[in-house]
Amino acid sequence: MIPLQVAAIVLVGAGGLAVVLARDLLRQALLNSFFGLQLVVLFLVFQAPDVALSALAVGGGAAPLVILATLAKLRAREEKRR
Amino acid sequence: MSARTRLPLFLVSAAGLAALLGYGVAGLPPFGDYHGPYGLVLNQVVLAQRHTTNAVAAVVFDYRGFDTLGEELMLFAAVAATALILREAREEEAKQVVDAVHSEPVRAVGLAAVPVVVLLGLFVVAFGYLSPGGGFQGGTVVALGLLLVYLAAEHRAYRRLTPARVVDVFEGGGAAMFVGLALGALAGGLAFQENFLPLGKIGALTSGGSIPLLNWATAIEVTAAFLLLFGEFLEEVMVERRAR
Amino acid sequence: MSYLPYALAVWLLVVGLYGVVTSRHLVHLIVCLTVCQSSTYVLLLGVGYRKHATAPIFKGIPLGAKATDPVVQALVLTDVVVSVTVLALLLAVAVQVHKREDTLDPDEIPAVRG
Amino acid sequence: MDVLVPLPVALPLLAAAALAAVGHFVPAWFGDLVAAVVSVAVTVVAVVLLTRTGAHDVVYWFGGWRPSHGVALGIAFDVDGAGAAMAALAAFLMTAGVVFSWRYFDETGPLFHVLLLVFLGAVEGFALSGDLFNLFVFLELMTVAAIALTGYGDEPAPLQGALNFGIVNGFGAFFLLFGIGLLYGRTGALNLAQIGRSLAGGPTDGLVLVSFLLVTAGFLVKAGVVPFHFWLSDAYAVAPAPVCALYSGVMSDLGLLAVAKVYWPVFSGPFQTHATALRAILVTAGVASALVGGAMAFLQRDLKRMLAFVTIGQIGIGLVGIGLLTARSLAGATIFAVADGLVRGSLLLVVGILVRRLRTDDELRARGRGLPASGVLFAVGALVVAGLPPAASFFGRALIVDGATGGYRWLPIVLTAASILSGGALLRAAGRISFGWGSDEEPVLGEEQPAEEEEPEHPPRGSLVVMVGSAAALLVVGVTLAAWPGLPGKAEAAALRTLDRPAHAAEVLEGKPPPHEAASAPAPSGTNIVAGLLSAAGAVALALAALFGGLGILARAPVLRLKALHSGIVTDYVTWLTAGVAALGAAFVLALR
Repeated sequence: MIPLQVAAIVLVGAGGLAVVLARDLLRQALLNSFFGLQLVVLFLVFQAPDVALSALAVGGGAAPLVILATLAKLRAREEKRR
Repeated sequence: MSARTRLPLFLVSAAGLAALLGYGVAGLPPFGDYHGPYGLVLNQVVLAQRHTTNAVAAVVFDYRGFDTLGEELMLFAAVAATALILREAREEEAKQVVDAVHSEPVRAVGLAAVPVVVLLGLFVVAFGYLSPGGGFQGGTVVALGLLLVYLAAEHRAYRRLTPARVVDVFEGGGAAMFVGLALGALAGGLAFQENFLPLGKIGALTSGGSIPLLNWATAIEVTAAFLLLFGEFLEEVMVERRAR
Repeated sequence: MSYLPYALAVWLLVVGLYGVVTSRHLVHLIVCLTVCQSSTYVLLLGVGYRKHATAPIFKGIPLGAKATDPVVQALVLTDVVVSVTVLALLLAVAVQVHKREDTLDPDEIPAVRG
Repeated sequence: MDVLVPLPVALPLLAAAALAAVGHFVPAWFGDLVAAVVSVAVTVVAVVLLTRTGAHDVVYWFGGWRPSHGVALGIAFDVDGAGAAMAALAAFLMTAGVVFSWRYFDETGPLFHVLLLVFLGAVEGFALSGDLFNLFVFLELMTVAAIALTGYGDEPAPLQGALNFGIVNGFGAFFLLFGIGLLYGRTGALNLAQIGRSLAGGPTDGLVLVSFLLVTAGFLVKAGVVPFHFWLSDAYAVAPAPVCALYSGVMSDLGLLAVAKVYWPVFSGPFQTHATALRAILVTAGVASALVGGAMAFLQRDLKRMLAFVTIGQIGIGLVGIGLLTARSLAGATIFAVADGLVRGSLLLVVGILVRRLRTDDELRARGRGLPASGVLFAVGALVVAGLPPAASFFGRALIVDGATGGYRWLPIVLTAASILSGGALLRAAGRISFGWGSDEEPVLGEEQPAEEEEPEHPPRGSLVVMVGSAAALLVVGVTLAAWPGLPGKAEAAALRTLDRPAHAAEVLEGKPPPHEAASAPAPSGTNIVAGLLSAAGAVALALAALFGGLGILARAPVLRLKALHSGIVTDYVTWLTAGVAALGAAFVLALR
C-alpha cells in the first residue's frame, strides 16, 4: 500500500467521524461536503476514476445543495413561526 | 426506550457488530491481491467484444446493463416521488419573487460560467465510453451547470429555462428510452438489452454499438431528474422567502 | 496494513450507526445514513483494487496491462448518483414531517405507538 | 432463450416511465387503465412461466451474455417454481389493488400508478433474478417506490411511518451490500450459482459466516422478522390499504423466500456440516416472530396495524419452514407464502373498504357498523389465517410441520398457539365490527387515537361491488389454490431441485438439464387436520372470550412492556436492528464454528 492511500484512508475515517459528531446542522452539512471530497480522493487513489467523477458531481454539488436547501427551508419556517 | 437505556444497548451491540464485521473482512484477500475472476475476465475480453476502451462503461451499459436499468428507474422513481411529496406539502403563497443575487458583476460571471459547465458536462457524457465519464456523471454536471442560472441570475429565469412540465417529460422519456432500447432488441429477435448496432472502430465516438445510445438516454434521464430535483427544493426555499 | 481499507469500511459503518442512534434531528440522522452508505463503497472498491494496476481504461496503455476490477466500479458509480436522489427523497419526507409536527427530534415526534 | 422472461420487469418499468412522460397530457383514467392492463399482462406471463418450470428452471441471460468457462459475464434470471409463483402472486395482487382503487387517486395525477408500476417491476425482478447484486438493485428499487407509496394515505397524516420505513430498510440494504462486498472479494462472482460453486470447496470461516449473516439480515428486514420488524407496523399505519395489501402479500413474502433463494445455491455448500445448528437458529427466529407477531396483533385496535403484526407472525411460520432445511418444509413454506399472502392481501382490501365507507379502521370505533359482505370475507380470511383446513395455506403449513426432522416435535404446538393469537385477533375484530359484540372501550388496546372524525370532503367513493369483488377474488384464489392438481408433489419436486446445489449450478452455468426428481405426493396427515381444526376452533374461542370477557386480564406488566417496545421512534428501531444483527451473528459464530 502506498503512503498516499494510507493518508486518504485516514482522512476519510476522520472525516466520517467529524460528520457524525457535528451537532450543528449547518456545520454538519459543510463537513459532509468535505467528506464527499475526501471520498473523491480515496476513489482516485483506488484507481477508480469513473467513480471519483461521479462522487465529485454528487459530493461536491448535488448532495450539499439538497441538504442546504432543506436546512434553509426548515430555518425559514422556524423563523416565521417565532 | 429512553435515551438512557438506548445508548448502552447500542454500544454493546455495535461493539459486537464491529467485531463480527472485522471477523468477516479478515477473510478477504489482502488489499491489492484481488484475484477475480469476474472483472478480470471482462478486462481481457472487453476490447474484442465491445470495442469500448472504458471497461467500466461497458459493464454499466452492457454486461450489467440490467442493473443499470434498475438503478435508472430508482433515480426516476425517487425524483418523481420527491417532487410529489414536496408539491403536495407546499403552501399556496404569494407569487412575489425575491431573487438571490443582485450584484450585476456577480451575475455576469455566473452566467458566463453556465455554458462552460454545461459544455464540460456534455463532454463528460460524450466520451464516457472511451475515457472516464458517462451519462451518470455528465448528466449530473449538466444539471449543476444549468443550476448556476439560478444562483447567478434569478429564480424566474431558472424556472423559465427548466419548466416542470417539460422536465417531467424528459425525466420519464429518458427512462422509457433506456427500457425501450432493451425491448427493441428483444422485438428484433435478440436477447433483452443485446447490442444491435455495429461495434465500430476501437477508440472512435461511433464505437461500442448501442452503448452510445444508452449512454445518451442515461444522460437525458439524469439531467432531467436533477433539474427537477433542484427545482423542487429551490421552490421550497423560495416559497418561504416570498411569504415573508 | 493491507487490511486498512477494510477496517475503514467497518469503521464508517459503525460510526455512522452511532450517529444515527444518537441523533436528535432527522436531517442529521439522514446525513449520518450517507456515511454508512459510503462504507459499502469503500469496501467494494477496496476488494476490487489490485497492486500496481491502472484504472480499467484501455486507452494508450499496452494490451493486457494489469487493471483494477471494472465490475465493482460500475456497481458503485451508478449507486453513488442514485443514492443522492434517495437522500433527497428522505429529506423531502422529513420536510413534510416537520410541516405537520413542528419538530424533527426523533424522540419527540408523536407516532402511533404499541 | 425464452422471450417471456424479461417481460415481467420490462413491461411495468416501461409503462411507468412512459406514463410519467405523458402524464400531463392524458386524462386521469389513463393511469388506471395502463396499470390494470400491465398487471393483467404480467400475471398471464408469470403464470405461463410457472407452467414452464415443471421439470427445469428457465434461465435467461441479459444482453445475450452466456457464461464462458463457468464465469458469468452478465446477469441471469433464474426462474424456478417458487420465483414464478411469487411473480404471479405479485402481479395478481397488484391487479386486484388497481381495480380496488379504480379512479381513487385521480387528483394526484398519474404518479400513484407510476409508482405502483415501478414497485411491480421491482418485485418481479427480485422474484426472478439469479444474481446477487441484481437482487440488491431490485430490493432498493422496491424500497424507493414503497417510501413514496406509503405516503399516499387515505387521510393526510405525518409521513413518519414512511421515514421509519426508509431508514430501517436503508440499513437492511447496506448490510446486504456489505455482505455482497465480502462475497465478491472472496469469489469474484455475483451470479448466485457461481458464488456457491466457488465457496463450496472452501472453509466455513468468518467471511462466509458474516456474509451469510449480513445478506440474511438484509432480507429479514424486508420480511419483517423479529427483531427487524419494527418499521412494518408504522408503515402500514399510514399507507393506504391496497398498498398495504401489496406489502403484506408480496414484499414480506419475497424477503422471506429470498433467504432460501440465496441459502441453497450460495451457502449450502460450506454450511453442509453445520445444518443442525443453523436449523436451530433459523427455527428459533421464526418461532419468535410467530409468537411476537400473534401477541402484538391481539393487542391492536387499528386494523391495518393488526394485520401488520399478523403478517409478522405468519412470516415467522414461513421462516420456520425455510429454516427446517428440508425439501418438504421448503415446499410447504412456498405454498404457505403464496396462499397466505393472497389471503392477507384480501384481508387488507377488506380493511380498505371499511376505511373508505366508515372513514376509520379502528376496531372499537367501527363497532357494529360493518357491512355484511365485507364481514363475511373478513371472517373467512381470519379462519384461514388461523389454519382452517382445507385452505391452501393449511396445506402449506402441514407440509412445513411434516418436513420437520427429529427434535422438532413441539413445533405444531407452538405454531398453533401463534395462529390462534393471530386468527383470534382478526375474529375478535370481525365480531365486534359486524355484530357489535363486546364493548367499545378496551384500555389495553391503547388510548383513542387523536380523533380525526372530520366530515369526509367528498362522499364515499368507489363502487362497493368492485371493492368487494377484488377482495373476494384474492380470497377465493388463495383458498382454492390447493385444488391445483398435484400441487404438493410439484412444489416438493421443485424444492428438491433447489436443494441439489451442484446440479442447479450446472443447470444455470452450463445449461445441463437437471436430474428428474421423483417427488412423492405428500398429503396432510390426520394429525395435521385435527391440529388445523383445533387451531381454528381455538381462534374462535379466543375471540369470543375476548369479546365477552373483556381484555382487562391482559393489563399486566409483560404485556404492556412488549407494547411499549414498539415506540415509533426510529433511533430505537435502528438500535434493535443493530442488536438483532449482533445477536444473530453471535449465535452463528458460537453454533457454527
